[in-house]
This record gives sequence, structure tokens and C-alpha cells, in this order.
Amino acid sequence: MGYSTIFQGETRRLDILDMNGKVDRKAMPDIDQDQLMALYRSMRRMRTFDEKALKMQRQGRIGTYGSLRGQEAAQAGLAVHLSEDDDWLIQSFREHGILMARGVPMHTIYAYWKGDERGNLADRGIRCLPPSVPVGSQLLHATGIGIGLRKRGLPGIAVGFAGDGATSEGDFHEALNFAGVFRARTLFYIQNNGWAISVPFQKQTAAKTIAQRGHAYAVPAMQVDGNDVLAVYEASRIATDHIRNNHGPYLIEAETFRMGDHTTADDHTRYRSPDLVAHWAARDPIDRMRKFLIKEKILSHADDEAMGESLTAEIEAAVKDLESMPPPDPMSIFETMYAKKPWYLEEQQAMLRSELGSRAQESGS
Amino acid sequence: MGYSTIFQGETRRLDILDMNGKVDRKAMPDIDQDQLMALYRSMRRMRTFDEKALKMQRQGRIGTYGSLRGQEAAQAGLAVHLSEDDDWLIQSFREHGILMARGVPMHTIYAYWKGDERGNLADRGIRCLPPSVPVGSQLLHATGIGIGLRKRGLPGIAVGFAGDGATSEGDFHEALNFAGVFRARTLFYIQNNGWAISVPFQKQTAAKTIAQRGHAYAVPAMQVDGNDVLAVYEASRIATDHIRNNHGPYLIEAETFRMGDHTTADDHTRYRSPDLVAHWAARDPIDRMRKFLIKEKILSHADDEAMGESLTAEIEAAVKDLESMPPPDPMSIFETMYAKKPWYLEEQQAMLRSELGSRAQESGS
Amino acid sequence: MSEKTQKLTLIQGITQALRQEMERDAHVLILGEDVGRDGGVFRATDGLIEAFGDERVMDTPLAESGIIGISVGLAAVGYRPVAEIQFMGFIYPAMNQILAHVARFRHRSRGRIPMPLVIRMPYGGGIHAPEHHSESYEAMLANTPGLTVVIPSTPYDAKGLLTAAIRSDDPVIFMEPKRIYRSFREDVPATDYEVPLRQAVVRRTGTDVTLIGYGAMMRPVMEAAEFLARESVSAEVIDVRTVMPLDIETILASAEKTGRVVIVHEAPGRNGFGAELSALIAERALLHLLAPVQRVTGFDTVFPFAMMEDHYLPHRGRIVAAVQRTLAF
Amino acid sequence: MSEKTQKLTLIQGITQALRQEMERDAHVLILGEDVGRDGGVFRATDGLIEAFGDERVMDTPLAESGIIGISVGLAAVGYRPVAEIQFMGFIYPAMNQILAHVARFRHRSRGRIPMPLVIRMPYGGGIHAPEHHSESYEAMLANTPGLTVVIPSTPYDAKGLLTAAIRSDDPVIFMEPKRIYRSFREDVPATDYEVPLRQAVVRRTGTDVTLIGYGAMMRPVMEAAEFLARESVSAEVIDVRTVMPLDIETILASAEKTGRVVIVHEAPGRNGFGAELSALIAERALLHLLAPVQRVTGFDTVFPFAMMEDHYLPHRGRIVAAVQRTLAF
Ligand SMILES: Cc1ncc(C[n+]2csc(CCOP(=O)(O)OP(=O)(O)O)c2C)c(N)n1
Ligand SMILES: Cc1ncc(C[n+]2csc(CCOP(=O)(O)OP(=O)(O)O)c2C)c(N)n1
Ligand SMILES: [Mg+2]
Ligand SMILES: [Mg+2]
Repeated sequence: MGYSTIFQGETRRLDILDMNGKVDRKAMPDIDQDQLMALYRSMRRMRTFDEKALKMQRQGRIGTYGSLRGQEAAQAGLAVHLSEDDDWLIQSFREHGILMARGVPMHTIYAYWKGDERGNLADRGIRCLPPSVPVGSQLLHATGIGIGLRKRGLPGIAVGFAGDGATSEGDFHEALNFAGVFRARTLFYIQNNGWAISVPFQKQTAAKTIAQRGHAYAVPAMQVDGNDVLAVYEASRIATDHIRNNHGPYLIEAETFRMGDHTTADDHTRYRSPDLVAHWAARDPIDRMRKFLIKEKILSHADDEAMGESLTAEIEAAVKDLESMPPPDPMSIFETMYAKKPWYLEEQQAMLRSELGSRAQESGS
Repeated sequence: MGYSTIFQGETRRLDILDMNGKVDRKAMPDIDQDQLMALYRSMRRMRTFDEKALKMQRQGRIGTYGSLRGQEAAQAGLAVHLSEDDDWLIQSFREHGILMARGVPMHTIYAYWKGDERGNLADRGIRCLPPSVPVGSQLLHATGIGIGLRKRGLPGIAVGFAGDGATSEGDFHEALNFAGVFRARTLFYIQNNGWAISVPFQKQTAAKTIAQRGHAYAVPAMQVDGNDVLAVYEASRIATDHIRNNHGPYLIEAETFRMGDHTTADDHTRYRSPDLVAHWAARDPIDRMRKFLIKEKILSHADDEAMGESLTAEIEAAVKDLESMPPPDPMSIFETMYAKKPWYLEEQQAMLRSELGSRAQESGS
Repeated sequence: MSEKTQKLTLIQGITQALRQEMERDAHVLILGEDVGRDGGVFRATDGLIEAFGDERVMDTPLAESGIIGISVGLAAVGYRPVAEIQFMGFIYPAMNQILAHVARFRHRSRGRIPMPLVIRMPYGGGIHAPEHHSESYEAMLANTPGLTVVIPSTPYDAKGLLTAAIRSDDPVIFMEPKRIYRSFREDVPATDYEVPLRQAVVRRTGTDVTLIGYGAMMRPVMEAAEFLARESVSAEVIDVRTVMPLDIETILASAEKTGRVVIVHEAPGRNGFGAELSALIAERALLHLLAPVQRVTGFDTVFPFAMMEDHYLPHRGRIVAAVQRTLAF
Repeated sequence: MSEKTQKLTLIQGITQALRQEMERDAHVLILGEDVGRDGGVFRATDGLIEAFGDERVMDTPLAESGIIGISVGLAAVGYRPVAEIQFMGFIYPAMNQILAHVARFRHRSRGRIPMPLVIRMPYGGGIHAPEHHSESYEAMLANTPGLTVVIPSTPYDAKGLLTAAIRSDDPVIFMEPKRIYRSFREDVPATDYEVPLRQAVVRRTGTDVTLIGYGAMMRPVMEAAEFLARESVSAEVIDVRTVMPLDIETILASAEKTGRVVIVHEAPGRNGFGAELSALIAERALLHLLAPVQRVTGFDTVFPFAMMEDHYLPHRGRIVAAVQRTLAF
């Protein structure tokens, strides 16, 4: 009687590699030099991809593009724990890093941003859903897939991605709640980059963290320094093990920062101060890993440069692949709406075909 | 570096009056005998109203009805803290107790359940929204009203009602999150009666309580024994004071039990055991308050009986008011869709008018 | 029919289709609010959790977006979910999942991730239900490419159409006329069968006027046809069955034959599905029309509370009056 | 116009209406995603937070149901919220609030709680935007009694219609053709004014055929009319402006005059708003029709990605071809 305590909870955060390249040895994951180098290379590969995309957008060679600059650690550290054969990626729209790391050909990712539907589904297997633009809605698909994987007794897990803004949508709530109830094999992976376009996280919610929301659904959760690839690696290992061992869903909040504009249609200087951006630039995920690797003599300056050149070459090849794709077939608009095309789609397709035919004639072909 | 704790939280519950009518003196609110009697009478009034409604439903005098039996304490203990002049009630569909306690004429509540739209808006002032059937959706209205009251510097608060099932809807999440961000003068009042139709709370979420969800939004929260009118009184006092003093929103989870069917269209024996119902019958909110009052010599058996008779008389008068309402005007279907009726509503209204006219003629009037 | 039949109500036809498809295909799952222990608030899933367990008949939390959203995920990993929305008036929270994902997934994945998903729901008025329990919103779904919208009007069709819907690799919105869930029985084969999607059916042949309806409105429509027959007006009656993609051939053939058409539905008229029907008929059979197409629909108002719903819903008299207007034109 | 005017783009007309109404009436609030500091992703609310502060221009969390749901509450306590949905493709999460509450509140409260709420959103294709950023879903809103759905096509109308919408005591869905946000300027009075809701306007008079359009489609429609003029076909052009409740008089008057009608919109055709227009015209002006009404609409497919959207969107050639079909009938 009187007052009693019916709930007590805490939420933890993990930091390993600091902005100066120093690591907390006690917390250091069990990981060898090759793996360290692979993480570093993976991040640099994302950065090179991203820089090229921004350049192509300015040149009009692709359309509106959403940069992931600054979020490379948050994506590279997770990707290594995911199996291409078993695990499902349920992406939002800023996970090109994860896709690349998981083996999706880069030219198809560029194609997506070029406005080419052939880029909509990664062609490396069906275990990657197309990007989901309606913010937050994909998290429920991640829950559903995670429930299905458990039901079928499959080894895979589902990873649902979203940003900090997405956690305000009702679907975030429903996705975590259903996952808790039905013990989905799902990792909810939230990249909290501090901003939903112009809205800072502090205005997104009165709560201090996203990770603490796990308590609302009895879903275990952890926050991690998302610019620290080692901490991301370790947190992801813990979370994916937890799920693979049938202990139910998990929530990770990777705290990071979007260094550039929301997309190329945005101008982040309207709502963010240069100081804030500089603060985060000093915490760049790639720089700090480089400092660490050099200090540890795992990486030399010469190797680093050579890596840059090989990545540039790889990306240029991807651009070539992109630009040698034949133009998309206008008829494809009609082909995949239904298993069997209704009569009115037949009519509409015939109309477009004849329009294109007469245009082709007019232009003398 | 390494692991750090970024969130720690606890949630408390309040119990004062136990099932045997014993109170925890230390926790007892500062409340006099008249107030105790008023709480008791308020609960009995609700029960009498409810029993009559169920009877009338069986007789076909009203339509489908949702009983509140068992939830009287959860409604009576809150109602006394709400001002008819300033505070807003944003009801779901099982808050007739609150409405009655706040002065809404009972025959209008019966009219609602009779399928008469004149019962849709309590006619005791506009500060009570019509019942909201789409589960959970009304909580956002409570947030909006609470934000508006703060903006306007008004003394009132908004109380948004919902059940345990409603807390699974995305709107619950959005309502609490917006309330936290915009410091709404809103009390979220959740009657957790253990069931959403046939789904027990344990299947509604993996979390043990609803109150702990407050942490997800930095909204202070408390659980209370919802069958204990004194605990409800005290928790509601704390919460409403908090809000009135401009400290932002508050969440109360009143743990209670729906003793009967979900509505008269339901059969709860399909999904609940007699044992479970008996367990809760022993915890009846009215019985335990009666035991307490009698033990304390605040109430005599004779007074108790007299109270029953006067309440029955009051309810019978309300039924008379209900049944002497003139039939609703069919033309009212068209009258309040828009400030100004569009041409097609004019046409449709004219058609119905002429149909009714010719039917009246046929029947010789 | 030579095979074994039983006398079933419409809702029994639905329950049987669910049960037989679950027996036939282990990928068929049922999920929704109260579909388990309770057997659904209308008992459509009665007995199924006992037969198939709670991994195949899932009582979900109370959240429609969640129900449809996880169904998308379940379909992506090979299940064929049959989700129940408790009443059509509660489909709105799931609209984002239905319109932005369910309807588009096959296309967005370039055909690689179809959505063999059925979303069942009781719809429509006439049972004196509370507010928000009587809605008919086929029109907004019919404006959404990628969906198939099916509305049975008989026990036989209910079973056969639902079977076809569950076997379809495309998402089907399956709207059940709750007003006639139990109002009559008919012979239904005991074994499973499909009634093909995308096919309307002529319920009655006639020469003077075509009445087009679906779902619970088939009853007043047939009553009107019978009334008219007694007045020597021969009405042909079409039951649309699949609202989208609709069966234009059956409809145009009849309109061209009779030259007079009355369309009946209980949803609001403005931009209702009747608008598409009326437009298509006038656009494609203009020279056959002897009179303007008439629409008899619910009013463009909120669906009224129980005491007033009889004024709202199209009834025999209103349909006959519309026919008389087309005859008098 | 004798009064002072400025040359404004359509979006500038919108910003000016917002600013002037906020100055005029302290109950007008703006809320939505990125409407504050950022001035909205299209800059429609540019400068307003600086002028009116963050209690009147509220950057909200990213949740559309929340935005509309709290707007309902704000309206109930006397505010006149103007909510922005960032793109029409993201209106779905708010559908429950819009259809179950916003549209019905006046009625449900028996006229005592009106909803003086405006929901603004950019809609439509043609700007090579990503997926889900090009939707036009006027039809499903037009099937919902209680809503007013407005779509301007000029800077003058944008300002005047938005002003009227904000002053209206009924909820207005205000769809902004983002494709022409900045594509031309016209003279717009510097002071506030209303363009009345529920009134279509004849943009060009003609005798041979009536073209009906709205929003961003007015441009190809006018181009078609000009092209036809050069071929000696005199086209009358109607801009619907208020989709719902629609202005039947203006439309029927023109249809009766020309006897030939072509309706243009970019939303999918099946059960699009064109269906209602086509149906109404054939139902009410049958004997005046010299040819079947034609609809030129978006395909019944998902709105395609940027590289293919030009194939999808109705263009001059497609409209002219439809006119030629009606002339050849
Ligand atoms: C339902 C919905 N509402 C609005 C948008 C427009 N929009 C696209 S991204 C975005 C911000 C997303 O923020 P966050 O979730 O933090 O992800 P980030 O962009 O930071 O990676 C908004 C508002 C959308 N795509 N979907
Ligand atoms: C959005 C929505 N979905 C489904 C329903 C049908 N329904 C009405 S009440 C109810 C259960 C509500 O449970 P709870 O929130 O716990 O309230 P209680 O009935 O126990 O008071 C359901 C599923 C509804 N009214 N609205
Ligand atoms: Mg973000
Ligand atoms: Mg409950």
C-alpha cells in the first residue's frame, strides 16, 4: 500500500574510439588488424561514393541526392555483422553505405538517385527491400519480416533502419510494440544524426535519447557513439547476437551527425551554425579511425593514399556502369502493377506506345 | 569512454484503500467526510446509470451499449478535480461516469447510445468533445487543446481518455510526444481495464505497465489502483496540480477491470474465465469504499439504502427525459455538414423531404 | 452442382474459405484484433485459433497500421497473410501502409516482391451500429492502382471470391457486407473452389433497364427489379463483385442492350465508385443511352447514427424512382 | 485593377496570404515539418517565424497524424490552424484524423465545434522529385463529405483562395501545384482579398469544345487550347479551382454550349475526380453532348520515377488528341 516502485530501468551508451584516435582498451572489441582495416576501407569507400554522387548531382548526371557524409561509421560498423545470405535490410533512404558494404553494386544505387526505377531494388538478392521514402513506415516491415523469420525458424535477422525524425511517427511505436509482443528477430537501427531536415532532435521529442524508448516496449536498447566505428561494431555484435540467439528484438541508437545538406534540394546553412558543423567535423568518423590506425602502425600514409586511388577507380567504374545502362523502357511503367494487366492498363499502354511511335516517326527514325 | 549510463528512471504506483476497506493512513489524502461520501455517491450513481442502461438495451429501448461497471472509482476519483468551467474532457467511449460526474444530463448520454445524434455532444457547454470511437485518435485532440490552453494562458487543462488497447495505436505515441515537446496542459488518463475486447493487456504489449511509457517522452507518470477511489483521487490531484502549475503534461494509468462485456454486442465469457472475473469482483471499487465508510461510521446501512432509492429515482427521471424527446428530425442529416450547404446536399435533402412527404401521405397524415 | 453442398450464410462461407485455405497452404496466416480466442467480433474466424494455433491465427495489438505493416513484412518472407480490419471505418490508420506500400510493392520491387495479402473487413450500414461502424470506402481504394477491391453479395461468392483472393499474388481488399452476413443461406460446395476475380455477374436478365450494384445493396436492387417486373418493366441486374479492376465488358454489354442504367451504392455519391461506372458507360456507350445514367447512393453526409440510417441507405423505393426517371426521360 | 499590385509567383502569393492573415487575425497559427527556421522545404512559410515567433509558427515533430490531430484540438479552442503536409504523398498517416475527425467535427458536434482548419500541401509531378513526392490524391478527399478541396493554378488565385480558405469556418484541403510554384508571375494586389471558394472560372471562352482542368494541368490545357485555335478549333477552358464542393453551374453551362468536353488531371484516371465530372456532365447534359466526354489523366500506375515522369503526365499532345477524338466522333 502507499507508494511502490513498479518500474526501474536504465539505458547505457558505449564509446570506444575518441575524436583523437585514442581507444578505451578495456572496451575494445576482439577484432584483428585486417578487420580494422576493412572497417576503415569500408568507410572510405562510402565517402568516395558520396562525394562522387554530390559531384554528379551538380553536373546534372543524377537527380536529388541524400548524402550520408558523417554517418559512415554508423553504417560500416553494423554491416560486417550482417550476412548477405540470411539477413534482411529494410532501408530508409540514407543507407547507401550499408547497401554498398553488403555488396549491392554501386551503379544501381546511383541509378536510384538518377530517377531510374531499375535502381529501386538492389539486384543482389531479394533480402533487401527497396528504399522507403514515407518516413518510419518501413519499420513495420522490419517487424513483420522479423516475425516471419522467427516463425519459419530461419537463421536470418531483419534490420530496420530509420532516422531520429522517424521515431516521432506512430509507426515507430507500433513497430517496436509488435516486435516486443511477437518476439521479432528484428534490430531497430536508428541513426540519430541530430536533425530531421531542419528540425533538431531537441525539438523532435522532450526525451533525451531514443534508446530509452526501448523501456516502453520491453525491448532492450543501447546508445552508441555513431561516429565511432569500433563502438558501433561492438554494439551491433551484441545486438545481433542477442537476436540470433532468439532473445527477441533490439534497439540501437547510433548518435551521429549529417555533415551536409539533408538532400541536394536542401540548404543546411539556413538552420545550422558553422560552429555546430565544425564541432562535428572534428569528430569525423573516418579521421579518428585513420589517426588510430596510423598511431597503431596498422596503416601507413602511403597505404592510405593507395587506398584512396583504388577506391576512386572503383567508383569511376561504377559510374561507367551507370552511364552505360540502356535507357529505361517506358513500357515498364505498366508491367508490374498486377500479376495480370487490367484492360485499362492495356489501353493506356497502347496509347503511350502509339505516342512514342509517332514521335519516333516525326523525328525521322 | 566505455559504458556509461545515459538514462535512469523509475515509475511508481499508489494504493490507499484495499479490497477489505482498509486504508493506508500515511498515504490518505486530505479529504473530509462529505467529500468521501460524495465520491461514494458518485460511484453508485454511475453504477445505477449503467445497470439501467444494460436493462434498457435488453428491452430494445437503447442500442449497443458499453458498460463501465468496475471502472467507477477510476472515473469518480478524477472527476472531482475537474472544473466544469475551465477544463476540457476529450472522451473515448466509456467515460459516461466522468460525464455524469461533470454534470452532463444523463438522458443525453442515454440518447447517444440510443443512436440519437442529439446525444453526441453533451449540451453542458462546449468543453467536452463528442465521444471518439476511432480508438486512440482523440488523444491528439487532447494534446492540441492542452497546447492551445497554454498558448492562451487559460486556467483550464485538457484530459484525454483512452483504454489500454488504445495505447498500441500510433496516435498514443504522437500525442504524448507532441505534448512533451509543446508542454501541453494535458492529462493523459488511461484506464487500463486489462482488456481490449478479447485481447488481454499481456498481449497488447511486452511492457509491464503503461505508466512506464512516460519515460519515452519525458512525461511524468504514475500508476494507480483504479479500483481504489482514494488513490485515484490523490493521483489525480497530484497530476492536475502539476499541469495547472505549468509543469507540462502528465500520464496516469489507472489499473482496473471491465466487469462485463465490452459492449452489449460482445460475450466476454468467450475469452475470460469465471475465476478471473471473480477475482476482480472481490476488488469491486464500490464495495470496498462502502466497507470503509461503514467501518469509519461515515455511512450507515440505512443511509446507504436511501441513497440507492434516490439514485434510482434520479435515473428513472432521466429515462423519462430520454423517452419524451421528440423524434430526431431527418432533415438534420444535412444541416451541419458545412457552414453553407452545397447544391448536391440541397438536392439530396429535397429528395428525402419528398420521400418523407409521400410516405406521410400514403400513411394518410 | 453435382458435388456435396451445404446451406451456408455469407459469413459461414468466409469462415470456410479461411479454414480450407489454411489447411491447403501452410503459408496462409490470419491476423487482426480479436481474431483469435474471440473468433472476430463477427465470428468470421471462429474456431480457427483452436484448429491452427496462435502462430497462424494472431491476435494483434490494437493498431491497424501495425497489422498491415507487419503483413507486408510477412508477405515479403513468403507468407500469405489475411489481415482483418475490425470495421472499414477503422482502416484509415492503415492507409499509409496500404496506399504507400501494399498497393505499390510489386511495382516498386520491379515484380520481385509481390504482395499476396488479403485485407478483410466488414463494411456498410444497416445494422444500427455505433458511429464509424457503417462506412463504405471502396472509392478511395479504387483510385489506387495496384489494389484489387472485391465485394461479395452471396454466400457462394463470398467463399469462392475469398478463396481466389487468398490465392491471388496481388493484394486484395475484401469488403464484407456485414448487413447480410447472416441474412440468408444458399447452397455452397463443401470443397474449395474459386470464383474468378475481375468478373461481374448478371444476376437477372432484362431488357428495359440495367441495375448495377454490389454487396449489401444487391438486396434492395433485386427487390426493385422484382417490383419493376410486376409493373412490366424488365430490369437486368449486374453484381459488380470486383470493384477494381472492374469488368467493363459485362457492364457495357448490358448498358448497350438496355440503354438505361441505374447504379446503386451506399457510399456517398460524390466521387463514389458510381462516378467511375457512370462515366465509363457514358463515355463508351453514349449512342446507346436512351436516358442519362442515374446514381442512387448514400447522401454526401456523415453516415448517420442508428436512428436515422434508414433514411440514408438506398432502398427499393429510391431505386424504383430512379428507374422511373430514366424511363420517363 | 486600380489598387497597388506586385508581380508574384504562385508560391509568393501563398506566403503573402499566410502573412497577411496572420497579421489580421491572431488566431491563425502555422504548424508542420520544417515550416519554421527553414521556411518550409519550398519556402512557402519563409520569414514567418521571424515575424510571428515560434508560438505562432510551430516546427513540429515528424508525424503527420500528430500535426493534424493537434490542429483539431487547437481549432476546438478557437485557433485557426494552417497545417502544412510536406508533400501530398505524406498525407496518408494523417488520413484517420482528416477523414474520421476533421471532416466530421462540425457535424458530430451538431454545428457547435466547426473546424476552421486549412491543410496545405504541395502536390503533383513534373519536378523530377523522388518517389512518393509527386502524388495527386484529390479524389479520395473529394469522396469525403465535409471537406472542401481547393487547387489554385495562378498566383492571384493562390493568394485569394488561400485567404478565403483561412477565413472559412470549414476545413479546407489546399493543394498547391508545386510544378508551377515559380514558373510564372502575375499581378497580385498588395492588400488582402478573397477569391471565393466553390467557384470555377472560365479561363478562355470558346464554342467547339470545353477543356476542364485545374492546378498544374492548366498549363498544358491552355497550350492545347492555343494550339487548337491555330487549327481553327475554338476551345473553352474551365479551371475548376474548388474540386469539392464543385461548381456544377459553370461546368454544365459550358458543356451544354459546346457539346464536347475533355477533362484533364494528372491523378490516375480510374475513380479520379474526372470520373465525377464526366458522370455529372453526362447525367445532366446528355442531350447536349455531341460526343462522349473524354478524360485525359495520369495512368493507373504508380507515379513513375523522374526519368519516366514525362511519359506519365498529361501533355498538350495528349489533350489535343482527345479533342480530336471528340471532334471526329
Ligand atoms: C511520412 C513522411 N513525412 C515527411 C517526409 C519528408 N521527409 C523526408 S526525410 C525527412 C526528415 C527525416 O529525418 P530523419 O528521420 O531524422 O532522417 P534523416 O534524414 O536525418 O536521415 C522528411 C521530413 C517523408 N519522406 N515521409
Ligand atoms: C481505430 C479503431 N480500431 C478498432 C476499433 C474497434 N474497437 C472498439 S473498442 C476496441 C477495444 C478498445 O480497448 P481499450 O482501448 O482497452 O478500451 P476499453 O474498451 O477496454 O475501454 C476496439 C478494438 C475502433 N473503435 N477503433
Ligand atoms: Mg535525422
Ligand atoms: Mg481496455
